[in-house]
Amino acid sequence: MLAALRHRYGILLVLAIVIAVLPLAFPSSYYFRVASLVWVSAFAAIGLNILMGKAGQVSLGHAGFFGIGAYAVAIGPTHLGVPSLVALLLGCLLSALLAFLVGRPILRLKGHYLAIATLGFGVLVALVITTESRWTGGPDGMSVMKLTLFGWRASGSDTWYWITGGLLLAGTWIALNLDETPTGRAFRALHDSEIAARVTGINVNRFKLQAFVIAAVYASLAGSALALMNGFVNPDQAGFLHSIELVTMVVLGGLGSVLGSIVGAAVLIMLPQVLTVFQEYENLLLGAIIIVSMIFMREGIVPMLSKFMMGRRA
Amino acid sequence: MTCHSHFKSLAIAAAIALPLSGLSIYSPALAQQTVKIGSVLSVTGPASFLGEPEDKTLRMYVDKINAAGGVAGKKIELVIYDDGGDANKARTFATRLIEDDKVVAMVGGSTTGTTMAMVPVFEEAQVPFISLAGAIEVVDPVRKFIFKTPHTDKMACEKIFENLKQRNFTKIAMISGTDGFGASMRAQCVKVAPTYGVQIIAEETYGPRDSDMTAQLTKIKGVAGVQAVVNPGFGQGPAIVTRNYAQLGMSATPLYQSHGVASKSFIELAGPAAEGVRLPAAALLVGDKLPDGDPQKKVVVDYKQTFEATAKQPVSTFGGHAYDGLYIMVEAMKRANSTDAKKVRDEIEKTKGFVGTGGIVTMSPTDHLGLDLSAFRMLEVKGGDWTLLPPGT
Amino acid sequence: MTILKVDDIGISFGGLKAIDGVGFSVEAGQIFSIIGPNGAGKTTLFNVISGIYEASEGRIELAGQDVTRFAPDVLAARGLSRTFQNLQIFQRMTAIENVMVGRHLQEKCNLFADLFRLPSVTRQNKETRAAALAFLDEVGLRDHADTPAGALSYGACKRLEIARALAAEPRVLLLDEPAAGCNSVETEEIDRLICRVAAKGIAVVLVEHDMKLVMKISDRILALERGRPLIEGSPGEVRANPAVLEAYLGKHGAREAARA
Amino acid sequence: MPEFFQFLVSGLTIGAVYALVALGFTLVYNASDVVNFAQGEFVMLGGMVTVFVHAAGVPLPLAALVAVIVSVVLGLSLYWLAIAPARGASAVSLIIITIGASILLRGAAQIVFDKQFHKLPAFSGDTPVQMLGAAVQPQSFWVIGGTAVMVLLLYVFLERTLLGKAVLATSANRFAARLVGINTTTIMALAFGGSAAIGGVAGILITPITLTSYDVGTLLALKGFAAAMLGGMGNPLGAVAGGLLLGLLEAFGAGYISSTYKDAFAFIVILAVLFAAPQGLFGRRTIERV
Repeated sequence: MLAALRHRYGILLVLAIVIAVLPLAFPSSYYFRVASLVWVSAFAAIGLNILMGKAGQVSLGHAGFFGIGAYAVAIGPTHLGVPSLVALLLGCLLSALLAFLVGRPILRLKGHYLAIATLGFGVLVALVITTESRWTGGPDGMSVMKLTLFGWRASGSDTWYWITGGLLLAGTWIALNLDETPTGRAFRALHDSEIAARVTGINVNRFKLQAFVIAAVYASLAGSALALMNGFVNPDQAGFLHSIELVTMVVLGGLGSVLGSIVGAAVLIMLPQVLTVFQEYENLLLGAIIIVSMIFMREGIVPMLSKFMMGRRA
Repeated sequence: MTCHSHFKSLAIAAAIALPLSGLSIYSPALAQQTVKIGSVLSVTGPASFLGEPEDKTLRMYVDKINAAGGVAGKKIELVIYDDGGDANKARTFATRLIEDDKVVAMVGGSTTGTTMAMVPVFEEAQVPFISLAGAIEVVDPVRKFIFKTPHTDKMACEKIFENLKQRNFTKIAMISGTDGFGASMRAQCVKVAPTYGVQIIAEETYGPRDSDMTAQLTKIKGVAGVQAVVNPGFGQGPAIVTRNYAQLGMSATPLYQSHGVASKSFIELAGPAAEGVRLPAAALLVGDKLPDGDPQKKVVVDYKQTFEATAKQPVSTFGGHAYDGLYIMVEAMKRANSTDAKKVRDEIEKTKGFVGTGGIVTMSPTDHLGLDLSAFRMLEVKGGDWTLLPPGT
Repeated sequence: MTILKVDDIGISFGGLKAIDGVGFSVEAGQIFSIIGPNGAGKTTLFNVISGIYEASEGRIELAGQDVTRFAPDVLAARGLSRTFQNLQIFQRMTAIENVMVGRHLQEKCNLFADLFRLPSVTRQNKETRAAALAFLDEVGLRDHADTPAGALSYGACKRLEIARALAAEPRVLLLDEPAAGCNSVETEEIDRLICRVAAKGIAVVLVEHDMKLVMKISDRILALERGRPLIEGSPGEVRANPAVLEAYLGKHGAREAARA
Repeated sequence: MPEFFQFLVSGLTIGAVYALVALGFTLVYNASDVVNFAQGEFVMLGGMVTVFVHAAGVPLPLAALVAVIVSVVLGLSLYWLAIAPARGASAVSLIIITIGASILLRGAAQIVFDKQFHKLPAFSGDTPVQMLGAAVQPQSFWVIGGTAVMVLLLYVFLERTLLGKAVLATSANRFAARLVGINTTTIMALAFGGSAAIGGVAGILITPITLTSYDVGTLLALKGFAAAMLGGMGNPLGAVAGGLLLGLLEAFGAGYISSTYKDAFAFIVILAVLFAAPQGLFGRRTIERV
């Protein structure tokens, strides 16, 4: 068993078991809803982690792509008569294309300048979504047609639990795949030393762009999934605060750790649900928890825990 | 992969399982003796000035009702969640109310965005939901289990345009907030303007957090022939618009605000600049100035006193909407002598002549709001307070 | 055969000429050293040759083709590889992964194949790993293959950088102070390593402060002073040149050295 | 032409606010490399504390002083309790900590104060001054003038005092600064306290115009950060220029083009500037040393 866990399929297996077994402990379908939210956010966070954790490029505007995915499945079927799944793919394509076009100039920037440029991009996307209300329903958002596959309608919290769980498994698989490949190594190389990566023949701009596009497609897919699951979309999903939330998930869980993104998403989605008992102290506690965990687990929850476990075994 | 991935996996399993199982501690207890009414409000976030008075009102009056013996022989248990103005969160809390708290009814939904996100949940679960959101789309088209108490933004536009017509104004300018409330009302106004022979000759917008609207107002000032300016918006925006309006010396042109600013704090924030501003609002704001014969007088004066004494802040029509929603719900339960969701729904729909803070409500299978234009009063700010505008001026 | 030809190169920062009129050429299999006191512009020269800085004037030829102002990755693809004076290893990767990155140009890199890790990717990965292991062996780090690079000693990191540069199978290898911070045993190892590399026909351009090492292994030496060429010649010629001594030790020191 | 001046004044007033927030960002960034997203919360604190202390019967100037002191204390606490213990954490981790701090401060403010909007009386009355055809609120002069004074004070402090030089030295090279005996920890705490003071003063100056509530900080932090980046992170004059430019862009954008897309112009210009000058308008060009 232990030996099997060294392999990336070991992680996938455990994740699959968790997804499969968790519902046994659910007293009501509200838990399906929360877990599905975790899976969707984790999916987006994993993508962003490829950009931030692997390739070392920050994006404070990633919710923009999330919003594009979400509005694609809203606008496609409603205004253009495109089936949901096709709209979802078109959303991915649009996100990828936009990431490609915007990424070329943006990714030349470094550090905080990259942060503000991506932030600006995200704000622009959210602004367009809020303003063009003829298409998007404006600030109150619009409803989304249910996903229909060969006559079968995807609805109900449990159905979406399995759909998003499957999506998460696929997303995890792909992210883990990258690790031991030339592309994955190029990402990590340019993160550690851009200059050394360049002199070893890595076209740094090309790989940054690839990571940006991958992360954009992940976010777009997650956005589409959430919109289809909720049956509605609104501009908040493309907003600055959602971008920050995604980044926090990645960093809190652990930069560069695929499992970390899942844990980070789980923490940030579930915390507000748990903290409701504290009523008006909710935000105060949320802030305090974020600060304390970043101080004591500065590399993120998962890397810190695994280091702790390794230390104990040694 | 390194060998410690095993622990990573364990950690994630634990991280997910523990808090979730922790949540189930709050599973329903004593469900027989109480009736659970749920609420999801924007107590924090950009719409907190809606959610906060609503939250306070609900708590205040549920205590009162319980002290008086409850409803249908049961005490009310109120479950309130704060969505922070986030529609996605509201949706999750709606599911939680239905699936986990197993509420039999819902009074809440501070904004149109959060309400629309929650509507499918209650429709599907067949639980009656009285929304506190403004936009007309909540009850148009009519959905079986969805009701609302505030006047629609369309009605606000109509009320304003009616007044414009009386003053023979036909050319107006609009400056709207780009938040949900402002954008929705703006759209409704644009739609009904032709019916009243009103022409919108200039249009500007401002963001929900903007702190200076002189640029937009200067542009409107530069347009010839503007006879009045209408400002659909809520929050602090209209107060700043009003102040900038006076600063630019535009006060000679009448300024109309919407029911989105219907609270004394608007006058406080806008200061002397608010003098002469008109707006459509519920009777609540002018309770003590209503003639004694007014059927609403007792209700609004009582509510105002109760709210201001407990909450220590000026009364707003927003809290009033929650009051109306709660009592429409409770009275329906009383009439049904049951807390069965479907029976309660049927009784809500039969609400007739209910005197609330927002007006006199008479619902029907085709009208889940039950208010008409008469529920709105046209007010003007005079001497730092709301005054009732005599009909025909 | 001349493989690298640098012709009258110059670069200035904010009006200050850091390099001015430097030119030399290196043959395949030759060890060509560049010496000079601190601030003479040796590293800057390397940065210009490897494309990190853009030359303001002059011309660089690689295997007979003009490569002036080419980007570093393009130069790498044409067979130019280098190490850094201040370590630039990939800290968060293991030693062998560092060298595998060095094989980047030898690998087929297809995003979609990588995302789904097709069988061809796994196969290639095995090959790359084997090759990388051979290069680690070459620099004596085989036993540390799976050690995180951040945990390696300074000397080991230096050798790891050389292994990574060699993994690209370059025609020209620029080594920036490979022996800095190494003890005499390690220095000797590096000395042998450089000679082995040159013997394979790779042109080695070396910047090094350890004069014993330089004099011992260099075929030709270029001495720089304040960004200008001082003299170019065989180790014997350079050693005998009073201007070099003076540049290194000052006028007084040079007299002392001559007397000694 | 009166329109032009009206837009100009409006832009300068809002721009001065952005400039002050950007200045706070810059001061902290220079001393500690931390991008402090809680900067906007100090502006909120300055306004809210003044409002509530003033409402309790304390004269306005005294209330303002209390507000600045509260801001500074919280700024120092932020450094000692959250930033200093996380020494050595990566830049993103530190940013997340400051985001956590901003959530915490907002959460505390909504409990300690309330969730209503509040205003302060304008310092010199509400009667607009007519200038070149534009109607200007007297408070605008306070905001613009206050910003100028703060910039000047900061300049004198940095250039003319030993402590200020120590701040500059720390920002140039923290390691070297420590070597020459500068207590960099104190310098960083000073920077956090200073930026909190700037934020607090900004909050007091602008509340009569913009009103305040517990959650005004988020947007101000966003705009202030944008302004700091536009000017070039780390350069105080750049921060001021960036802030003013951002304010002017918004005002003229809303006035001459479209109010709906006014926020878009600001960010489009930021993107355009960064594409042309990746270090911002006045940022230092760094040459990569390898």
